Amino acid sequence: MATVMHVGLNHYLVLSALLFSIGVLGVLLRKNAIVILMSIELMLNAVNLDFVAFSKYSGNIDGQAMVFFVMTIAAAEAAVGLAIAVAVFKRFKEVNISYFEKLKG
Amino acid sequence: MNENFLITVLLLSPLLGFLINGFLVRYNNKSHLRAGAIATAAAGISFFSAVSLYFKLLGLGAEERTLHTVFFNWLNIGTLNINMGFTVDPISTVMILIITGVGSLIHLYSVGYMSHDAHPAKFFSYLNLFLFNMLILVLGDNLVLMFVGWEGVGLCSYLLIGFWFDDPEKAAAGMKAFIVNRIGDAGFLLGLFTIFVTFKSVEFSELSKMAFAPEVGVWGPITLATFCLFVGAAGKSAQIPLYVWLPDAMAGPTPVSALIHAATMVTAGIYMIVRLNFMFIAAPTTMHIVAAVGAATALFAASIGLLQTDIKKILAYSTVSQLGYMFLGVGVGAFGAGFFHLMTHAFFKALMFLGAGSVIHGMGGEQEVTKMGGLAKKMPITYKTFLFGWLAIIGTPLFSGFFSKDEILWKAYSSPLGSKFLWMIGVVAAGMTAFYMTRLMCLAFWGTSRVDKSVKVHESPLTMTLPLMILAGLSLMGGWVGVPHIFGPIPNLLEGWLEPVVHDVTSEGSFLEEWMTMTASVALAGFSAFSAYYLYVLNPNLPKEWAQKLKGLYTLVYNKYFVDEIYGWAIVRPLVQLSRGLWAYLDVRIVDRTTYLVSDIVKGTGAGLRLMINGNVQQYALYIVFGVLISLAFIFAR
Amino acid sequence: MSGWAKLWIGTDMGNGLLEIIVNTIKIALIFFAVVSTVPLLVWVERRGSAFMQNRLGPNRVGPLGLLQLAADAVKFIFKEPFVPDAADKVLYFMAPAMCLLPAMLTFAAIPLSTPFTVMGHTFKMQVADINVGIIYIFAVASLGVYGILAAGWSSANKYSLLGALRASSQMISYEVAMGLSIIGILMKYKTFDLTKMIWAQTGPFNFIWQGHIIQPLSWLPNWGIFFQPLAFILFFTAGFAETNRLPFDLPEGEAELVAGYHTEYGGFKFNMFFMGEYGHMMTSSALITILFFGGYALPWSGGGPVQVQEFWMSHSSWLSQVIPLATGEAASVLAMLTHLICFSIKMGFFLFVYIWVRWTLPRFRYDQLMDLGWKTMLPWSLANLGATTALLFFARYNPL
Amino acid sequence: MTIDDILFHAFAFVAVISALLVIFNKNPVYSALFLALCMSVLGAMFFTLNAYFVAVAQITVYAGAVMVLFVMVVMLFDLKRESEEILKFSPVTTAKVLAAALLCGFLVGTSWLGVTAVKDHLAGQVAPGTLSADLEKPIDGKIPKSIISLSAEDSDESTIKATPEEARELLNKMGGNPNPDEDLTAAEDAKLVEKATATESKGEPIEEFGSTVTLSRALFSKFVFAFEAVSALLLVAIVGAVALARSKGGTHHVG
Repeated sequence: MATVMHVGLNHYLVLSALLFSIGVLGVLLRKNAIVILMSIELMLNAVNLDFVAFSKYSGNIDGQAMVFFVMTIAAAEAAVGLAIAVAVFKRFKEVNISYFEKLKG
Repeated sequence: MNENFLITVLLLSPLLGFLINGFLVRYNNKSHLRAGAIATAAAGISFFSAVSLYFKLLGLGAEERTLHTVFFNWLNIGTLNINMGFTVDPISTVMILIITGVGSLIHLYSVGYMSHDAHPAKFFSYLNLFLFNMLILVLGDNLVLMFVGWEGVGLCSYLLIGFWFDDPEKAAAGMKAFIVNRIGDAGFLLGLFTIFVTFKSVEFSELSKMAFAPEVGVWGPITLATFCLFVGAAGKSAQIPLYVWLPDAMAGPTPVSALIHAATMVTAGIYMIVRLNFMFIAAPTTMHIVAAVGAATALFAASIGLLQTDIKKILAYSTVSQLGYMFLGVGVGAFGAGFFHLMTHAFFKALMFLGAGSVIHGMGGEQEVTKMGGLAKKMPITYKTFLFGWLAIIGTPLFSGFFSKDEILWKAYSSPLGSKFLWMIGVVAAGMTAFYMTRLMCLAFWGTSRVDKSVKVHESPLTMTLPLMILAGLSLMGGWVGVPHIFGPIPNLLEGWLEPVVHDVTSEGSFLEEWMTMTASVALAGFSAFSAYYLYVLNPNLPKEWAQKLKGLYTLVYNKYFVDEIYGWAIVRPLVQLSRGLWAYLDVRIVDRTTYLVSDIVKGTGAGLRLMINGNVQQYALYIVFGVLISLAFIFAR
Repeated sequence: MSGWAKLWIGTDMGNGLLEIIVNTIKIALIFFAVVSTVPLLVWVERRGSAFMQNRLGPNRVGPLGLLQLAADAVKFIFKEPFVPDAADKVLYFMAPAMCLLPAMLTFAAIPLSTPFTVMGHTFKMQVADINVGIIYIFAVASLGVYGILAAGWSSANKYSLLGALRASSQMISYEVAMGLSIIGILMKYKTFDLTKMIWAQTGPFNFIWQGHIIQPLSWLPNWGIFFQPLAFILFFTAGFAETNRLPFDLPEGEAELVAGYHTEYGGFKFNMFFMGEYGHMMTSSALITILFFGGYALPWSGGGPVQVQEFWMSHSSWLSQVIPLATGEAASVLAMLTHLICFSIKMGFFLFVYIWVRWTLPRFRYDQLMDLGWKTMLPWSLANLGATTALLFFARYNPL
Repeated sequence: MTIDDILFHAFAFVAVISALLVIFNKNPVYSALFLALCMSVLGAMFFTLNAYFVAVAQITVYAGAVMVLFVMVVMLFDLKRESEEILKFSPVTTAKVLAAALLCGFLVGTSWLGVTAVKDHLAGQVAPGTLSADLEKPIDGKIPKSIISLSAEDSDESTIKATPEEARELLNKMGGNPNPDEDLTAAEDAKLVEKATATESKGEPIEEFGSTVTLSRALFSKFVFAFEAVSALLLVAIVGAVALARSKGGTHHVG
């Protein structure tokens, strides 16, 4: 019990794995495009946690720098993703992912 | 200035000229003065660097006269290591002086000659590109780099022969030159491969350090390599059986004929053999072949030249014949003599081509000698300079051609690799040369005028006559650097210059024999020249009567022995038919079917897989997850 | 010892129980301090606005109308809780708390005074000493948007939603200008730590030029505003927009949106929004004080207990008799009290300026507001940042 | 059980629950708010991992900006509760859930066992506390070899080699330890080593690990190209988002 409760690197990794898997499940299951985007953000956050934990436990600052880049890219992704969602919403009055199938050539 | 800089300028100046004229000047720009000024300046700068390099070399000791520079490492694959390196040594110095010097004069000449052309910038850019490639060819310190230049000049030759590609005949002449040259280049490449496989090196400096034991027999690697290289040389330098392209190449503008097809490119084969003299010397079989082919070409081409009526064709066959001389020279081991003739020939043949160009220019495009005559008065400068060329080529004593030709003939007579038979052929060819050249003079410049009334004959402008005058001077004096020993204690400068790098076969022969052979050839040449004068000036009707009497022989020679027709019938036609057959059966029935089968399989697979790609993004995400799972499973299963 | 206490003390948990208790007390104190300052501010606002408008304001209940505050509080608490029928109940109830919480959390990082020592224990006048204090405050303040959005959306009222969207886009827009405006001064202080910033502003005006300390105008205090006046103006203006106060109170513009995002709120829930707004105002004033006006430090003076003693001895004749007696712990307590007073005065001034401006300036139009934020303040912030960077570079302020 | 442990478990619990609520809540507004909560909690967790600046940036950027954007969009669209069941039974849904579960199993398994295995593998040479203090944990289950070798190669030699004695010496040199003669316990030793190796490997003994200074040094020297590239990406994203979302004729277009 003591070893399980005593926090080490693996705890962070397991938490990250759980969050990541939840994100994957969200991407697979939800029909709402915006919620799918949120799930992707969740996955990115899980990875961020990994980076920071490794950074701490290896004493190397590079992990934190990576988090920075992940965050920036996530922000850009959210901006563009939401813009697309807005465009789709304007057209179909709903943001169901199945409407994206209609976007062909 | 250090040599790296000079070599860089030497090489890059024409390249820069090419780039400026080729890309910065508009295609339809008709300003021949501007394009010509740029190109001539580029060639002039290059010539200046060449002269500087020559003096730099002169300042060094006889054995150290090699400047080497490496720009960068070009290829490094396995044991093959090729640098972009350039060597300036006595041989290449002479070559770059000829190339840039004669080249500059011809550029200058072209400014006048191309003044009425629609695309002068294109023409001058090609000329500059040719100079650049030719310099790479002669300066490259290894066979591969030489091959780069070799192909580059071939390309420029093609482009310039077909410069007026609106005329299908001229375009076809360009293609012919290109294709025949490819056959030779294949030989060159095979030789290159053989050398690399056998000696693990393609660098001249390394190859020359290897001691080659003379090789007897036919199948030794050196013999094989040198033979293959000679095939390449025969293609580039228009020897039997690959000479057919050169006469057709006269379709190009006359300055091109002078620069590429007389003075420089066609001598690349000779240059290559002289460059690799240490290797050819070790392959006597090849040397015999070289000498035999050279002699045969000299005689054969000269005989065709006897009856030609197109002024440029006469000069073209003359070039082929003179090239044959050079091969005869190098073939009997007289590399220095062959190289000497290369140099003098560059002067007087360039002069004669340019003179012919001047005549054509003055006649408004007329090339048939039968429609000329009596031009001496109308075009005095052209006539006088042409006269120098004529005197040089027929071997008038003290003119440049005399020294070089007689040295070759003497070496053919006396060298251990030569024979009296080869000498005989050479002398006969020399006689024929004197005959047809005199005939040309008679028909074009002497005698009565047969010029059409409508043509206003005029002398050419100064930009054209100035190069003629300079070259005339060179035709007279160019030979004085290689005066043979029998004329007393005058030093043979060229021999001394080339000695460190070129190893001639020592010939045996007495003083008396040398005098006798020389007298014989000069006498024969003189007799032929006089008979030509007799036939075409004094009794202009006699040749026609003789042609009637010997109708069969006349037809045969007039039609160039039907060589082109034989090639067409024996090689080209079967090839075309074979290709047709392969297309109809192999390609359509087997290759196409196979490719269709493959494409059908791919299309079928795609049609099947397309069912997976239905636009449902979440399904795609599921595939990604599956992929990740499979990769993870692999990691764990290991 | 009870089980819980054993758990806390038996582990290597900092200094154990004492720290927990002290922190809890601090949290409670700060919370109540903020909450109880709000009525005071309301009173100041009402009385002040009245005087500005040449009227009297609340003056009947208690002396100077001070007990009016208590009456108001009682009214807020005992009002009937009213919930719109179409509202999203959970969020409707959570929104006021979501608004108040960030205000409190930000104030937790503000250092109010120097630490003091009593009986061998040193206490910081700050709930959380965070070494990235300033950006922590920015981060937490940016969470305040959720409360407003939740309130606006859950009310199921068009005015509310529009007000909420206005408020949140306004806050996000001005956050950018606000954050950028202070980067210049942060570069000057070379820290994110608020306490270190205060210490960097002690003493007379001086700066480093090419490795030399230069004191050209030693009659000025070494405050940030003299180095970055433009940053102060920008930050101060953005502060109005962040707190949604006039002239930037578009989200609750009563002429257009009834009352914005809290249209449907009443009673104590409304009171919590109100407290959140005043909390933001206090944090904002505190930040201005710390960034530009030397924080709790006495002007011209150093920040240590000795300097405080010197200050009192030179400024007060009767205290100069008593002060020398204060040594050790007593001196630190004295310094703490002095600094707390100093801080309160400075912060109070800016709180008053907030109120003053509210009753002086008219409201902006919404597009004017956005133009001001994006097209005026953002470029000026960037220009200020660039100029400061260049200046610090050429001054070789931060040799590497 | 230290306070850090308690904090971790509390945070982890909140994070996982809110993450689950993000995907299983039918109301997108709640999803977004729960995601914001999850991110804030992760940001708080970064504080405990000495990543102060990153923590604050996480809260500012994710919770303060990105998620606000989400919430605003969702509210502006006025998306209602979804009527469709999220976990409707169908073969595809089953496959999706199974795949996600399998992925979760793999990842959790590797995270837990893999790192423990690495630690045990290195236990002979590793000073306590460099990777984790949790060295006594027994291995159960199969150890994937690739992970051991991969991690063993990756682990930086310099972070492993410092012994407690060296670490103490180093810290004394840089004035980190106020009482050099004090007898330290093993746990304190481990902490010292961690601190010393972390700072030593960066070659900057003055700054604390995870401080803004060290992070910005890395960002503006080692990663400066990535930094610039990312800024360019942001610009492109802004332009793209504006171009995508604006209606014809701009925002003030009538009709």
